[in-house]
Amino acid sequence: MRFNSQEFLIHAIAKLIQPSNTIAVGVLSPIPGSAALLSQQLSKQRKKKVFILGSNNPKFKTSHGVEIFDLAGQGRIDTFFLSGGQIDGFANVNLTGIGPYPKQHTRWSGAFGSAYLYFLIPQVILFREKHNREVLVESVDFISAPGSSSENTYRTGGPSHLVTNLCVFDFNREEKQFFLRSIHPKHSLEEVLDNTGFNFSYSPNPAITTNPSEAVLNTLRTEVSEEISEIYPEFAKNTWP
Amino acid sequence: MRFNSQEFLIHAIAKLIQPSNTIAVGVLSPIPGSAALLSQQLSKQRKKKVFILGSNNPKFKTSHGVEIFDLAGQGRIDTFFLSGGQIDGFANVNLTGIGPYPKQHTRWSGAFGSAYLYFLIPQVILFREKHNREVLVESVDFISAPGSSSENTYRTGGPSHLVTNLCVFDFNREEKQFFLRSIHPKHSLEEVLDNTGFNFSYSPNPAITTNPSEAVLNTLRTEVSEEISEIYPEFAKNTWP
Amino acid sequence: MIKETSYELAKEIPSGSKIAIFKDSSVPMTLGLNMIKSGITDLEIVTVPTGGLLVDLLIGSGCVTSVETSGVSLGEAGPAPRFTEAIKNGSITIKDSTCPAIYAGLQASEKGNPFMPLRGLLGSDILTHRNDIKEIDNPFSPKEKIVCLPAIKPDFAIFHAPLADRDGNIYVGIRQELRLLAHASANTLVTVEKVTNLNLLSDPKLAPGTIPAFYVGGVAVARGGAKPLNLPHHYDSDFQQITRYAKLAKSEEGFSEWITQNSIENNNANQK
Amino acid sequence: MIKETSYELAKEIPSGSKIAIFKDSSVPMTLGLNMIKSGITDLEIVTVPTGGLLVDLLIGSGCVTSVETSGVSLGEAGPAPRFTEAIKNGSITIKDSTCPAIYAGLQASEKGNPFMPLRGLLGSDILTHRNDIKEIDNPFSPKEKIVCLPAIKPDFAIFHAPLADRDGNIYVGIRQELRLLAHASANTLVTVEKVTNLNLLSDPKLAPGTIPAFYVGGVAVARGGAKPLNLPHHYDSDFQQITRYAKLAKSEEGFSEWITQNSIENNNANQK
Repeated sequence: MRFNSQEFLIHAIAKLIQPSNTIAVGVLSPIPGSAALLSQQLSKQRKKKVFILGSNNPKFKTSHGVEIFDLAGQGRIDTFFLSGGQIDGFANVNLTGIGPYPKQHTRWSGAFGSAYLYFLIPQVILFREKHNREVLVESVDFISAPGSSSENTYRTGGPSHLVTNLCVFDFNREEKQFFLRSIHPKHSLEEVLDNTGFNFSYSPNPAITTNPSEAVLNTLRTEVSEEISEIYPEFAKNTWP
Repeated sequence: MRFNSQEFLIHAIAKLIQPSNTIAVGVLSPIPGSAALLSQQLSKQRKKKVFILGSNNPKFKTSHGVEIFDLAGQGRIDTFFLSGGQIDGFANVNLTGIGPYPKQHTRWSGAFGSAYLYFLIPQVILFREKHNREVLVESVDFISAPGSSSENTYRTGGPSHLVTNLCVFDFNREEKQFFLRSIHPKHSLEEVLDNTGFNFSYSPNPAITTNPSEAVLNTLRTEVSEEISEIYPEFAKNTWP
Repeated sequence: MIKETSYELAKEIPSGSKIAIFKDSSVPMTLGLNMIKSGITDLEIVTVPTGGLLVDLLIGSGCVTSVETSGVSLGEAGPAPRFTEAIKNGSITIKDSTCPAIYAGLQASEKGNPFMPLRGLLGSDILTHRNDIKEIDNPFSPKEKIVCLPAIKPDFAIFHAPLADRDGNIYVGIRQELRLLAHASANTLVTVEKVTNLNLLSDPKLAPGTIPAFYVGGVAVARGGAKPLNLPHHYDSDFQQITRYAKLAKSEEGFSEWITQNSIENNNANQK
Repeated sequence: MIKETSYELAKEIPSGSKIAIFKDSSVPMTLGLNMIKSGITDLEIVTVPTGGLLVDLLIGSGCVTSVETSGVSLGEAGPAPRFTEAIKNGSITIKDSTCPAIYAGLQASEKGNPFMPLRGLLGSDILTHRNDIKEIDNPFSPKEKIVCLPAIKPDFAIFHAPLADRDGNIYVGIRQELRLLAHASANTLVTVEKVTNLNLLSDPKLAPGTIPAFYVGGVAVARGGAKPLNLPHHYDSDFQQITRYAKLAKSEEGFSEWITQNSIENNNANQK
């Protein structure tokens, strides 16, 4: 069965979050959002909870804007997603901008909840489709949220993986380094090395990211596409025209 | 026009709180509650706000149990009332009990909000009908809420007056002492001195507490009695049979 | 999610649990009587922020080891006799507090914060006897001392509400305080007057007064489950009954008499 | 309490005020355009916790001197062009924050607390550039550093809501965040779709979603007052209009064009 790149990435992420019971998804995150919904569909007997910020569906929304942060603080959220204008080899995330602060020549929206949630949600998956040396840098220009913390910082959460259009990395928190978990089909280790601005560890023969099965694709194209289209109609239209 | 002792005390308190814009009344306080309502009736053009804890009338209740404390913290409450199992000459209040703590031989309910509100509401009126040496003591056995604080304590509020069935005291915050403001008609300075366990200052010819006017009594017996009877039906029945 | 009986719900609570109980209009009397029946012991009660009849009943029944409270009384019916007696004879540990401090401790827990600062308390004997409360210099005004209250993290919030739906969403209406209890507690168990097939969160008029099922570990129907206390828009307090309790419970014998008369029978359909 | 026009309401806000604006579903667009029309300047904006179209409009119109925010963007329509430009050329002061820190600052103000502790932030460059945020030793775990956020005390909360009553009570439904804005701010000004003669607090179904008039300094009717943004159960966002803004506002000329086309006319009954 054929599938498109969005479907592939949704499935790749859904596999990573399968063990988790409570998943929160930030704003403007259609692929992580779809992955959370897919993961929920694939484990219906477990009654997984998914919170999607920006959804008006009572099934997915919280009662108060502060609630998602409170839930994270209480330890009730297992998984969250972050992106970054820049992401570096220490899993530091820059959502703020580039250039001398504050008059940065490139300015993005801002840190949103990252400078809190990254500390408190056990599994934070970094997701950025665009895999190149502008995004994946040796060292970010501005740390909106740090990938690791010193011992005197209360930190129950942090980066677990980085997913791009080329590959999946694991993040090793002890060594503060990414490890290449798998390369997507049709891409090569060379391509990943060429396009990554930071050092990472890898085995000489990396695994290949699994393709979605027919059953998964069916679920995606029915239940998931219906649910996500309420929140991201444009995305749903483009992905499942 | 004749009146009863409750009406007299309600009026005495209402006079003290006349300048205040926002008055809060704690639980089990029918006389202060009536005084707040009377004060509101007597200054209708000023749109005085009265909060009465325990009332289910939306006019008088807050939206949340914590709100009255938040409002006090924000500085939005001008006046509040406290009572005490014991009250001493420094305006310390004991709502907790008598005897070695914690196994006190006399145990009252507890401090309720006093250990916070006493610090933050500018005008706190102490009210206790029973004026004797058991209640008005030299020094309380347990400070549920202190009448004054050291310089390193944030304190925008505190005791302003003490009203009993015999008299009205002002509290002088600088000197940390009560001053006899007025004695109720038919009572004497001697009686007050005999029945007070703490030292207070007074003039040799103390003023006499004013009686309620006919207009005031009319307001009390119509609007106020009606409003307070929703909250304290037994009190209203006894006061205005 | 929906249990058959409130006794079944009561049995979800292990002895030794820390329990949050809100002061009024939602007191789970039937559930509490079922907890007594289940033989529960060593409860740590947190009253939010004060306590009354149910707390006195649990103490009198020997279910309680400690109470954190701003005050326990029967309101207009007078002092809480079993509470007072337990303090005098030292059979429970008392953690005296003040209303906003209890709220602040729960709000700290709601945020997952280790503590919450609060004005007040300094110079009171409440603070003297609470070694778990810390004083620090206000970092924004270093000449000022300020109190930091540790987060209060109950194992269970228990309350009675008018309505639940099949999913376990709970309608509490204007009793928004119950939301704080649910957020701050690890688990929330609720008795309700009835269960509706409607989804409460899907109705825009009911959603603002609804606690999502995410926080709720179990629900049981208990008609009249707050009696003899009140449930607004459903029934008023039975002042006579409470006054009768206040008199009887002055002695252990009288208390036992009241408990026997009011204990939960397995086959009492109205209080199941 | 009820003003004749939202322009009159806008004029209640002096230049130099600190203003809290909630992120969505309640953005007072008509009021904001009236503020621009009134020639207001030197506003300190606090976005709760993020900002969008209205913040970009106020910045582009030269009304703003500083923004405390967790992020400003036009959502799916892309970056906020006037915000981005103002940062680059240094015409506004930016106080970068993170969502829960903005909430915590407001919650501190709501409680009348000087600060609120919060996990996170340590080791971020956000903290590096925020000298007003303090680090202390957690008094309950002294080896842990924890951040203390100063209370955020806006002079005004402004928002748009579906309904007010004659007394100035405001129905916000599930937008409970607006309650926090009202509590934390010294004054609250609200535009509404309509005013009802009913008392909102007296209706037990509406009371849980109602902010009491006590917090509200002024109300004006502004039909469609959140457009082109949405008001749930009333109207959806006009994505085309927002996209058009996103494109035009990339240049100052385009921005002026949009403003001219959308400015408030005195005699425009629909937007009065």
